[in-house]
Amino acid sequence: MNISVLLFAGLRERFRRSKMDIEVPPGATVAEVFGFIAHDPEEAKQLLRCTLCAVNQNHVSKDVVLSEGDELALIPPVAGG
Amino acid sequence: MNISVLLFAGLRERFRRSKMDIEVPPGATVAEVFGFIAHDPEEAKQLLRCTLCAVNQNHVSKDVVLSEGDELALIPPVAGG
Amino acid sequence: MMIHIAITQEAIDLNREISSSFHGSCCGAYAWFAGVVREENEGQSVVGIDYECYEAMAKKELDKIFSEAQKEWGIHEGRLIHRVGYLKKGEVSLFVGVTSPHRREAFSALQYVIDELKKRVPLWKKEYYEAGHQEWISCHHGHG
Amino acid sequence: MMIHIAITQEAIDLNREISSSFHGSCCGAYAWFAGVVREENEGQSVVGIDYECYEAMAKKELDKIFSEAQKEWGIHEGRLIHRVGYLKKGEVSLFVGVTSPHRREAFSALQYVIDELKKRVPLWKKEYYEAGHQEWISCHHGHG
Repeated sequence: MNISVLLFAGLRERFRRSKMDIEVPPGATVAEVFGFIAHDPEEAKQLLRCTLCAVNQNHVSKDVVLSEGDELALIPPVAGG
Repeated sequence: MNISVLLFAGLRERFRRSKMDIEVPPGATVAEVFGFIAHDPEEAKQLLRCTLCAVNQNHVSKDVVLSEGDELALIPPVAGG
Repeated sequence: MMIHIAITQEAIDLNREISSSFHGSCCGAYAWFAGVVREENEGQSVVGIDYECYEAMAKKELDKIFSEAQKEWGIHEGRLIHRVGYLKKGEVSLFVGVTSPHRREAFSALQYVIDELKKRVPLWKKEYYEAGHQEWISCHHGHG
Repeated sequence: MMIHIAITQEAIDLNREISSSFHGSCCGAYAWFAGVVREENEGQSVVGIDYECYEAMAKKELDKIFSEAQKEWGIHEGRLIHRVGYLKKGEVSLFVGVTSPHRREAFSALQYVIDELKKRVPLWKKEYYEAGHQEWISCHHGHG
């Protein structure tokens, strides 16, 4: 199934894009997406640790199962104001 | 000796003036002034209880001795803002 | 520290006060407060408030209060203007502005200045009610 | 409760924000805050900050934050505008205004909104230093 991954700030710079449209197996969880986008397992682990996630603009835990067409936002530590 | 007494808010209304120039005996204290301006001893006591005092724009305790030409302000409970 | 204190009979112009208090990139935090004559106080309809002030002493006391705030929180600038005379409901009676590098200090100082003003500064207010009567208010019934 | 939330690329006009947030005699207390790009952060000279935002989610989250503040302190009106894009030092990044019958509630709500914004709202900033380098800031190094 197809999902969109939104990237911001340092993550956007690291991956040199603000959005990735990727295909993942049906039943994939948020956590599993990190394995698909990271360059290696070490990076996937590090990203998992310090990134919050939102699906369709709602915060979710990383064991949530994704659905076709979901918009997954990877949210590095915030700092508005 | 001569002193000025400044009256504000409810006190100004009660005495129908904002300033009294009065003569008091040399060595008079702030507390004693209440006896001179009140209509009766009961009023003097009540005023003493709920009024703060400043001499020449500095807060003072009521046993302070006054000097010729002092400006004594009687300050009812404040409420700015 | 720059301190601007004024007691005025004239209407307080919020835009002018904000513009005057805003400048410089030394400070990350600007906190402002305006107190307004409310149409209601403790269940009574208010039409206006008469403010009275012992001006010379009020200014001295406000100066002290800002110095205390500066010592405690290191604010860069403080501005306070209090209107006196008769104000209709909806009019601004008080404007306070505080500037500081970080927001926590600005908020603490701003609240301190207003709290102390209500406790220590020789300012009085008499409320006029729609029902026709009037009443001197002490700070324990404060509206702001 | 009226809530106005905006994310904008354009310069924040303080006078316009103040004027828009001021009205009515239902409220005795108006509290405002502006956050400004400081010329210095943790010992480094800052020339500017680039703000980035996940706008749709930021607005949702800010809406929730104001609702929480309303529930807790009964504020009458809330207004927040956050600028995004590149801001030079001295420019306003954030304006927040809160209106309530009494000042304590206004101050508590105002501080809550800003604290929560810094913790929960998907906004990021990258500081540009005079020395030439840049750095993404997380809220633990927050400047406001």
